[in-house]
Amino acid sequence: MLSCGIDVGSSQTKCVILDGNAIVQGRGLVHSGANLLRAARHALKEALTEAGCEEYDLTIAIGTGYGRFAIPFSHRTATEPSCHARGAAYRYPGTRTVLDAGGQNMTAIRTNAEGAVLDFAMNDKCSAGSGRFLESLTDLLGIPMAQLKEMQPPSEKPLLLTNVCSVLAEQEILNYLEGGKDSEEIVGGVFMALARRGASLLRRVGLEDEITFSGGLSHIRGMAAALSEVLGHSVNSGPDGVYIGALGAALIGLDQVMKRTE
Amino acid sequence: MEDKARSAAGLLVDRYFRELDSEENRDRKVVYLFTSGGVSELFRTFDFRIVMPEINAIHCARRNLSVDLIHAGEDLGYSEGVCSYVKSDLGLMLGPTKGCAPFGKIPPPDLIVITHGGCSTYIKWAEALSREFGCPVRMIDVPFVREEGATEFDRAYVLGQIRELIPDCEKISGTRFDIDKLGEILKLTAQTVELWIKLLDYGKKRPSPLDGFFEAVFYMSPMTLWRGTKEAVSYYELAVEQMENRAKTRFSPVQVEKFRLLFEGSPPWPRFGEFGEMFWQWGAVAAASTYVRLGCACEGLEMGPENPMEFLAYLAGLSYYNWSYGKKVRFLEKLAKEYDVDAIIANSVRSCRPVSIGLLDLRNHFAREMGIPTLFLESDIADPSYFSSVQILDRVNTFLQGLTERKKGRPRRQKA
Amino acid sequence: MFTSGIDVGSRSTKVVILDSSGRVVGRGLRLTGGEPARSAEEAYGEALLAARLDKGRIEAMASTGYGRRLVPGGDLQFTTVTCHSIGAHHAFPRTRNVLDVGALRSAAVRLDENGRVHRFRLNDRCGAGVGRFLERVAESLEIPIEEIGQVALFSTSPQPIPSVCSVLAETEILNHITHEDKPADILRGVFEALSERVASMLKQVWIPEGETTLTGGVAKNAGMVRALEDALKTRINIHHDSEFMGAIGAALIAMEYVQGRARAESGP
Amino acid sequence: MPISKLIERLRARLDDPTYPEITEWKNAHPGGKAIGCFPIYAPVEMVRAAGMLPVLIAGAAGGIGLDEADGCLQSFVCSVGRSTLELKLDGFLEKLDGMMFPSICEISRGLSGVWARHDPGKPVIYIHFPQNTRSESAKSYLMSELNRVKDILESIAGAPITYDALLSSFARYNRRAELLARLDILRAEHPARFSGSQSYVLRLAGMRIPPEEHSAILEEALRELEDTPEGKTPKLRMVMLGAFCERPPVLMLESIEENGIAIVADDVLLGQAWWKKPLELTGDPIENLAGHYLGEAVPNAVVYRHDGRPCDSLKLMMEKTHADGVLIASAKFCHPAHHDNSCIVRECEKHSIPYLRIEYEEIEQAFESIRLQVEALLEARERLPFAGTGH
Repeated sequence: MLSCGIDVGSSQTKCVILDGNAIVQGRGLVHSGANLLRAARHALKEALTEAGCEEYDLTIAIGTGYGRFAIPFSHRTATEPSCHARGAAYRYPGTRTVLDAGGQNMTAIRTNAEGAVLDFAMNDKCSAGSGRFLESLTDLLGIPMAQLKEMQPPSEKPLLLTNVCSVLAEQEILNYLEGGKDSEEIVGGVFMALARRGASLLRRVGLEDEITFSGGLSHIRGMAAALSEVLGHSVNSGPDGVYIGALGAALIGLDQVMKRTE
Repeated sequence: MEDKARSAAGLLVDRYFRELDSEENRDRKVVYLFTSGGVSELFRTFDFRIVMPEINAIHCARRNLSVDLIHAGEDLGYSEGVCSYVKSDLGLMLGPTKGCAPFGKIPPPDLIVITHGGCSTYIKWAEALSREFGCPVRMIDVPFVREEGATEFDRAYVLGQIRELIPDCEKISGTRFDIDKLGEILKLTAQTVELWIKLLDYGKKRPSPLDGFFEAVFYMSPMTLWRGTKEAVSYYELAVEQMENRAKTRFSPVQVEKFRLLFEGSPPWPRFGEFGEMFWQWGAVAAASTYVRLGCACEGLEMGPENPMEFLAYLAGLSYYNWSYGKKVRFLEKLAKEYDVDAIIANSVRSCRPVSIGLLDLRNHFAREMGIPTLFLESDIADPSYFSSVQILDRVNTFLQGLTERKKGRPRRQKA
Repeated sequence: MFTSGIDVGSRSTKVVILDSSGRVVGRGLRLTGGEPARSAEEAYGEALLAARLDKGRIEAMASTGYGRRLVPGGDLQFTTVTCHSIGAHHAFPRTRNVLDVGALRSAAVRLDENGRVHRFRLNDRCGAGVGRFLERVAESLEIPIEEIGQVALFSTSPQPIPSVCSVLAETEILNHITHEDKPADILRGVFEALSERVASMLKQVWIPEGETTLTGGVAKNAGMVRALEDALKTRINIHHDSEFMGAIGAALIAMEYVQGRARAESGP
Repeated sequence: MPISKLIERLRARLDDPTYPEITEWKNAHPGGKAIGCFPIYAPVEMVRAAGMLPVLIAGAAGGIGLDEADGCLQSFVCSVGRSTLELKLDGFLEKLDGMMFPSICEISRGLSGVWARHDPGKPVIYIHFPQNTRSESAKSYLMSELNRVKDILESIAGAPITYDALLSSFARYNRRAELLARLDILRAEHPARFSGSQSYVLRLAGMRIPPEEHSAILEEALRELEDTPEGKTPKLRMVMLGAFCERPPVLMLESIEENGIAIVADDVLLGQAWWKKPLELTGDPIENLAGHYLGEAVPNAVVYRHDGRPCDSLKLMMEKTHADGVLIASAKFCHPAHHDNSCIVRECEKHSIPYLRIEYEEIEQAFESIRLQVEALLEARERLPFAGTGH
């Protein structure tokens, strides 16, 4: 028996396939682009190949993310916070608080051992798009994403970015560029700014140990480092953080099947 | 089931706008009055035609006229940050339309009365109108209501100002002040308020026969426009009767009532229907809301119309948006308890500071300290460009799915 | 006599070389990226090559754009507002309204009878980043930026994009994509929304008599131009060098500077 | 020390969010209490008369990020509102023994309510200044408000506020007002000797210290300025309007002035120049204060004026200072300013007064777009000869 979770995000589409014992069998990650259906299919295909099975082997498929309604082959959809809570609580069982930082939204979620959403807070309307912002930062500064992922938050006093609006933040950054600040400093400042924003969201739902960092930004090392620095507290994060939403969806899928069989 | 109360309210609104500029009323003087803390009764006594600039803005927004009017307002030099009610009303009155709205022509003012109840933008708004129409401006400054409530000094100050208005009203309207007439009008107001509260109280029933926000705002119009008239009284008698029938048949506007909500904040008028659908499709009904009580029925009347002037001053002080954060929170706690709600929706509107300041603290207070799930949303009262359907829908769905899970006997929330 | 103008924009760096008749004899274009100075150097080299000139022949150089101070060897530095106005007025002498729509910043300028800057406005907070926004839209629709303008012309039922905020507009676009709306209709919707914003900025300085000229990279975007003309209810001048207008303006200033110097030396 | 040195010295500690001045004052005055005052005008005279230190709390001016405050106040709230709350949430204001909010706008009113939630146990004083300034009942109402505030202040200070104390406090503030006025005249006459940004720093220095100490600094400045040489004459003399509440960053004024514009007058820190004429030093001080507020407060955007002409102050300033143009500088999301600006713009258009409309935020640290506009304005005025030749 196989459960599949597909997380169609604004910039990336993720897929995770679990077996009956909730062991990961296959994963897929592709750029979402303009055709979300295609993206979902590609991500699914990747995952299926890795799992060494076919689409008809799937017992259930759960869709989540912005594009969740665009997936014809999903049996049911679940919202991001539910999936991230569930996924995080499974991946890091101690998890009580989750920060999901994706392309469009940052969401802080308070959860329990079962991975149920107890409370959540999303970013202010005007501070949407932080993930996309990092993307556009790369071509504003002319440094590739790969390099950005390796960069670290500044050790000493970071550059202070005051704008929460990513459009205005770009102008602010240009001002700094003109002022002769180098890319390192600016990227560091951006990491810190985003981390501080995430931290204040987390405090809104109430910080509770352990804290897990999930979503597209979580596998940017500098971001994770910045977040734990701002919180003055360790944060669960890893390269697989980007899959946590899809993982949660797949787990919710398992729950469904279990209920049915009961 | 057809909503008689709503269509009747609609007719009263149409009649109000029709009579504003009808032939037989042309010789009656016109006063522009701001709603919050506005004491229309005083001006009814002098038989003024009463124009409420906010109501103009609301009806433009409900009819999706605001976008162009707001642009017209911005062409007058008002910047993007300025309240969209102001921009669309000034756009309507001073822009190319020159006061001609599809729902009726707004006559120019002979007198403008600022009621400074919770919003200083009224002052600027009134100044702009008076600059254009060159008519006198008077003010009723209603002190901000602190948590411990209005003081005797606050009331004395308001009372004094109302007294001072009378000579001006007499001069402009050419009618002598008749306190008995005022008394009669205020009796009707008191009745109207009592009926209105009775109507809203039906929200306490399970299932709630009315939606205390998405339906009640429409039942609210006569309260605002016809306060102090027989029309208002008989309207609310009809409305209460309808609710009684609904209650008998255990009717719910959402067929099956799954969640009971409490709404705080103003309606996003241009997309109000769409907004309501987002909740109704989940079987979520607004058992209560603060917006529909903001006029003068916040907590019910603690005083009768026996002393007309004092009663008038008292009414002016009842504007919900002129309340301090603490007083609002206590009131919401009361409503949440009495109406036994599952969750609170706090809708912040960009244009309006009195509505929006403190809503995030309010969210944190209820969600964390009180353990009542609370959703914070952002939109605007008149500018549709600040209503991001996708974002709001996503948040509402996420929130209500969370409520569903909790209702399914999922582990109860632990205190933070 | 040759002069050169360098426009270091947030997105791209443009260089032109003019001959004494004010004719463009060389152009250079580079993405600005993180090192404006280098991009400018390269674009300048490209322009010299195109003009078959060596540095020595350039008598004066003026710079504009956000990075105007970062350019080595710029004798003169002027704002985009001034340079685009001069460029636009040079290209279309009857211009009274100039609209410069850049990647991050846009400006609306009213010129007086003599083509001097009379009043101007910069985009407000939520109207910022028009050019950038279009790039992102093109990217998310997977249509080359050069083509989105043409594509939009085929729209039959434009999709409304109500949001003033380009970030939130992106989510709305995403939503249209999910509902598989035609790219042409989405783009048309985007252009209409953007024109509304830009137009309301221009209206603050607008003078009906006299022509309106659009400068900046966006001018090459047929769909956007069409939408703007609808929003402003007027024809808009588009020059084939619209993208280089700032640089041309700068080069013209440099030329005046040289001539002024010459007059001063020859004495009264 | 030379004026430039003095300014440098003052500027160094201007925006220290830890408010060392309060600690120093409290050390010097054991048992002394400090009361925070939100802009624009709160009855500081009364606070001082109670032997306490009134501190103008007008945000953090770029020193800190607004992450905590952004969790409480929406992004459409002005920076001064958000960064003032941020100071509280970051624990910088623990030294305060109370906080006063005047009824200037919705933000101030709203904050007065939210504040208590974040600072339980400490007194939060909201004071309602009558907007209906010509109502017969306004004066008695304001007196009742002032007396109410007086009682609270007395209970914080643990001592009564005597009439004599009030009157001598008035005298101190009158003195400072007089010195500020002299500096204003000097600046208007010799902007090349004493710049707008310098004058601004001198005034900022008064935010956290008692008026008498501030006066001492101002006197020193006046002495220094006597024999300070003239700098180079400005290209354009402008008055700056609309910045009456939120502090424009000093750097902003400097980057405007370094382009050759002289800011010969402005309405920043309006609270310090709140009175048109000195406070009466005889009679019932409470009555004096109330009467003065209703009759002698300078025209401004947050006190309703029945002659209702926001441009009065503009004309006044321009005549007094022979300015060539107006710098309409309002804080982002400052409603009162935005409303009045639209009138000021119309006024400028009508009399074809050159003007620039800029928006700033206290927390901003880079001013490219403002510099851009200033430079563009100057370029336009320098009438580049080739413009119009059209080739």
